[in-house]
Amino acid sequence: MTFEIEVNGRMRAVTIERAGSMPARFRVTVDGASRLVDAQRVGDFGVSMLFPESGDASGAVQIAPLSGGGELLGHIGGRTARVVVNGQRTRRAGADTVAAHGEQAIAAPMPGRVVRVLVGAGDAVQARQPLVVVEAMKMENELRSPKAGRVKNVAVSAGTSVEAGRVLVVVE
Amino acid sequence: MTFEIEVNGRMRAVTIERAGSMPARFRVTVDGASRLVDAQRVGDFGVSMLFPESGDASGAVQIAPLSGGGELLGHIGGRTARVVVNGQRTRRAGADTVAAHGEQAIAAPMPGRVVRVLVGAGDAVQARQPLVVVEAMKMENELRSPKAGRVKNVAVSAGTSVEAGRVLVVVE
Amino acid sequence: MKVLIANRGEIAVRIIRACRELGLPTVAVYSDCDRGARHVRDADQAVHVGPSPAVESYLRIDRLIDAARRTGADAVHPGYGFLAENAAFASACRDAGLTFIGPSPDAIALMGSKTAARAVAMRAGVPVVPGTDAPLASDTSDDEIARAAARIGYPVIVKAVAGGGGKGMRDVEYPADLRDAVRTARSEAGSAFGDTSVYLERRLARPRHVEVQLLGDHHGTVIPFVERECSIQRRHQKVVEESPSLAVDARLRERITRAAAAVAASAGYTNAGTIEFLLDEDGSFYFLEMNARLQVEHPVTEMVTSIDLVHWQIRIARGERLAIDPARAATPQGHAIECRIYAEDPDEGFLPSPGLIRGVRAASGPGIRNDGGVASGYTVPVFYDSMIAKLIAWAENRREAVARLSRALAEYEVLGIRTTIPFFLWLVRQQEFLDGRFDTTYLDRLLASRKGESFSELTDGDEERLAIAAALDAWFRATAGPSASAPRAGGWKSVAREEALR
Amino acid sequence: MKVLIANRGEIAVRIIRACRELGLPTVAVYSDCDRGARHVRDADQAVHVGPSPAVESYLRIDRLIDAARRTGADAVHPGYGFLAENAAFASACRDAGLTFIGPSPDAIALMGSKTAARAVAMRAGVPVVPGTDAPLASDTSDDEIARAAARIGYPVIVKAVAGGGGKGMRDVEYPADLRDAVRTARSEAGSAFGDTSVYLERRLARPRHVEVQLLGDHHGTVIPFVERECSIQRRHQKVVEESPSLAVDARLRERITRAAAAVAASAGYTNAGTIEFLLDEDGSFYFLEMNARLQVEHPVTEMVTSIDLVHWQIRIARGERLAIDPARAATPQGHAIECRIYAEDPDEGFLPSPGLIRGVRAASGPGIRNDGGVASGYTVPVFYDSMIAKLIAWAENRREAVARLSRALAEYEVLGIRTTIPFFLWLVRQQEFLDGRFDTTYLDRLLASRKGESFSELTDGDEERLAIAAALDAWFRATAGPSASAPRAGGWKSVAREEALR
Repeated sequence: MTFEIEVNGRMRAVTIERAGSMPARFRVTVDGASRLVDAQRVGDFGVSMLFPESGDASGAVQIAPLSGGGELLGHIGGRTARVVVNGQRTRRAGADTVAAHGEQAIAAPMPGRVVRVLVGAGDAVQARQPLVVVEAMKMENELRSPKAGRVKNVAVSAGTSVEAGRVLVVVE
Repeated sequence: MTFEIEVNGRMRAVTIERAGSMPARFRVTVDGASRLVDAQRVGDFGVSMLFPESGDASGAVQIAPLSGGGELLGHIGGRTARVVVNGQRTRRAGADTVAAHGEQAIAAPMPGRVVRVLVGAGDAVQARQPLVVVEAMKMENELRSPKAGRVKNVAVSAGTSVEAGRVLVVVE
Repeated sequence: MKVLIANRGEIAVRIIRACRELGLPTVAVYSDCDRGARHVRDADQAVHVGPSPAVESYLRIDRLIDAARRTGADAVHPGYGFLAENAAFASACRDAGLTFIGPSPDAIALMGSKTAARAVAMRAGVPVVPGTDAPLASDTSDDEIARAAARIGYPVIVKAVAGGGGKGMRDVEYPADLRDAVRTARSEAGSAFGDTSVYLERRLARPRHVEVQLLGDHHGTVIPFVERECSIQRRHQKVVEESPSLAVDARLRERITRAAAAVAASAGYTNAGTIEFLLDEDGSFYFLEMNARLQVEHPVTEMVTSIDLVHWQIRIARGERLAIDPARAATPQGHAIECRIYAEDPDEGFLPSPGLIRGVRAASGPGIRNDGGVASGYTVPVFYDSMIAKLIAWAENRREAVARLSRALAEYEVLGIRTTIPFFLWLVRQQEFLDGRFDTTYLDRLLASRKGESFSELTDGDEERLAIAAALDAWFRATAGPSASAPRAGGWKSVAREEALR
Repeated sequence: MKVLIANRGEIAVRIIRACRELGLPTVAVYSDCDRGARHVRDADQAVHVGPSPAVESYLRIDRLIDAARRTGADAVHPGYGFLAENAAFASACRDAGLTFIGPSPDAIALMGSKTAARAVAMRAGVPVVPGTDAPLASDTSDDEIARAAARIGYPVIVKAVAGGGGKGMRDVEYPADLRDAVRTARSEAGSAFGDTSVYLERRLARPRHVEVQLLGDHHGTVIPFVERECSIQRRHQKVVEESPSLAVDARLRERITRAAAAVAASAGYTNAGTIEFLLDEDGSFYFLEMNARLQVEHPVTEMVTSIDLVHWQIRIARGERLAIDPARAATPQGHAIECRIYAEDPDEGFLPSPGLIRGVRAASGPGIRNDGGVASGYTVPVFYDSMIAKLIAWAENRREAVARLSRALAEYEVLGIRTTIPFFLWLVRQQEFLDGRFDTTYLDRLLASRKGESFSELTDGDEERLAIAAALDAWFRATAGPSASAPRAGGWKSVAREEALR
């Protein structure tokens, strides 16, 4: 079975096959390079891996869906990375400068109140330039542009209360 | 909806009805006595209850299936009690002296090795009298009679390795 | 004594624990969205006090007093935040015959107002940072404010008089930005504290934030504790605290703790409180403000002194005399560091990341304390501060404490939401942090110098492991593999429905 | 230094943590049933060493040495149990060029043999309990054994020469029971330690079990620590340990720690070890045995001295000098108590309760340390000791430590299996325990006096709450109620299959 796995924006083709008759052994091929993996599910979201051909290295990973969007987040040693399996999950706007092409809608990540709108339709913006400030969870949060481009339209004004997912600004 | 709930061997008829239009409010009737309960599921097995008519008392309970047998164990403040819902779960032999009537099979609770058999067929035994010693998890464990009665038969001898659930002795 | 805890989250849980240990029953309060929260489950009683927005629940004095009356509580612990430094609340408790576990209403009014507190410090002979002596009333003209700022000298900071935790606070580098800064600070202060008053203060160049915890009883004894170092701040919000401070030696400790005690004594202060100072590179220190309450970072003091501050808050409120050796309180044993773990995405500018927590494995083991307010199955609501836990590491010295903290952060798992754990793992590897070479501007400067890289510094090998694990995870789900597989969002409900149909 | 941990469970996790804190990479070993265990996940590398039975895996010296060779480990930590006190293993490590993090093979052989250790103690001028001076060889005739027992005087205890943790130990009240007791002790000892040798010892009437932790470096320094009180035992197995002992005052502490250090010094002992004593009501104490390893209960010592024993084990093995103030090691700061949490059903005679853990919320917060080896989703196997975690509470004094322990036990949740938590909650409410009036026979007598009542003392109100909660739980499952509902066993797989079909 082959999966298209995207981690931090980089795509890898990962093929999983059972290795012989041993129950937990897999032959895993990543972009053509093959290795033996001893894998076991641990708990609801954990995968414990051992690499017999790489000095018996141990790798413990959790792959859990993020609340709300259904995005997957991979956890390894306290650090995290977004994971997309077979392109099923839509990428979150603004999170990835490499892959942010075309028209991008900047949506409210949670319910809140628009405190300030920092750009107007037609403005040229840089990647990571703040566009809108939304107050939520008692803090003001800047929403930034995922790419360099031009503001196509601004859908809210200061003082508006917004629900999660509401499109605030579109950058093209 | 009415449930027959057995806790520590005592049966109660518990009726659950929604109370008015409030989402988490229930009218709960236990053996005829009715009370209002504000109830919410928390996590996989937790139930958080508030009792508005009893000084807003808070009760946090976990009702989780025991590994293996499918028995339910209720947890409250670090203490536990066996719970049976609608008689669906078979009672574990030997655990309840009150309800232990009729023929009782004493089974191995886990894989192990029979170290000693302390009774023979036909022996009279007292409730909680040790019948068989099984070594498991590096300790010798005495399996006791669930009731006073007579040993009907002994199905194993010292040295036998047994699987979980294997009947060792029957007391009638 | 039955204690109503007028708060939520980790601090409510921490206070319930203290009450349990002292054999005292507890009453929790909750808003709509906190019905399933841990403090509600852990308390003996729990009273609903209103809708989710804090102004309609946790900030409603009338409802809190009523909750105490209904449940027969005779004492109230305010925690921190919300009404902890609200003199009207302390008064209302007193008027309702409830013991307020904190300072007197007068002391709160005095020290809770940042401007009045500055006057107290000056009277006690403790230097203060240059600033406006009185709050700027809401009708103060822009011109007047501009003149005050010019008098103090730029850069200035606009601060909420009732402030705390970096809320209602704005840096102003240039005169042109002053008006907007005052306006946003007022608006934030209003929604956070219900008070829009602000004042101005000169911003020092590279100060450290060093603070002194105090306890005062009702018999005239005030005991200051070894200092806490809280210079690691993001936008004026503390994110890492430790004790002792590398910048404070025994002599300076003697001077700064004595100054703190003098301010508290001159305010007639009782119960727990903290005097915050700015410490300049030359060793001179300035009174900044007093926090008339228990603080988020109190555990680091507890860990280096082995004194339980919340137990003492309750004992002081019951009229007990402070039976603490002052030398023990002022002498650190080892070193403790705390990280505030937030439900925030550090890689998205620390955007809040509320939602359902699908799994928690808190760090534990030797030298680790975890003060948490959440558990698996709990939902982090969007309405409040997003701190979900505090992780504190203790060891014999700072180097070992950092190593232990690092170990604990790597084993801390929170699934379902984003947290600041990856940020802390990154921070504890920065050379300046390891060397203790930082001031309150350090973290913001460091963050500003970054170019959007993830705090989760993954090697190619790690990325590949994640990719392999994700593929295996998908394979297990597709084949219901070797051991029990887990449901995705939505799966649980369908199982439940399936069961219902049987 | 790369450290292979020749153990499993909580102690393997605890050692991995110490290595992480010291910056050392780790290698775990595992048997078939431990493939998914936490120590395997937490280590940097992990090597399979055989089938589930310990004699085919964790006790296989050849495979452990080979695992170290394969992974480039250059040091071995044996933990406790398994091969920790096996001189042949320590020798094999040395011969393979591996640093054994523990005493020398000679010291293990000397002190690991309970009979040889008694001789060492006598030579050091420390009194021993009357008993056989040499092991009873496996071909010793029943008559000879009976004569030895008669010489010592009944009641006697049959003990495994290689014993520990109550295994291979039998009380004998009457001569008629001696033969069977020797037989079962030998059989248990054989399967637990691979050595069937036993010896006899007089059983004192009402002794306390008090023990002294030691560290010895390779430069001739031996430092004894404040005593541990371990009299709360079930069938010779410690279940609660604390430090300090209420029965030991400063003068007795001085004498007993000096005696312990004398025994260790005369054995040329290095690294961590413990001298166990029986303490009579009159204050006289007798050498019982030496544990030539780290002990389960080492955290209570760590908590009252703030000294990390596992760090020091590693540092000693690296050749460092002990840089510990002896006065600090011997002076308790506050009080610590540990409960060993087992996967056992206390209401069924402590029958093991292995299986899948469906949820864990470990106790935490101020003064609490949790050393665990499991997590949600982990399966407790049937092949080993059933201890899943150690809960340790620290406070200023014993009364507060017990209150805190009680608070922590009540918040500790382990779902899916039975544990001894309800037993401990019951125990910490017994008056003799609260008063500290107990000896090694206390718990067994107390348990024998019970008539099958559950340790979970539930009021009618609690039972009714459980009944209501169970009905609500069933209702939620039937209606897929207000919030996410949970799957029962088997549910997960069907979800996964459903997903696969999409």
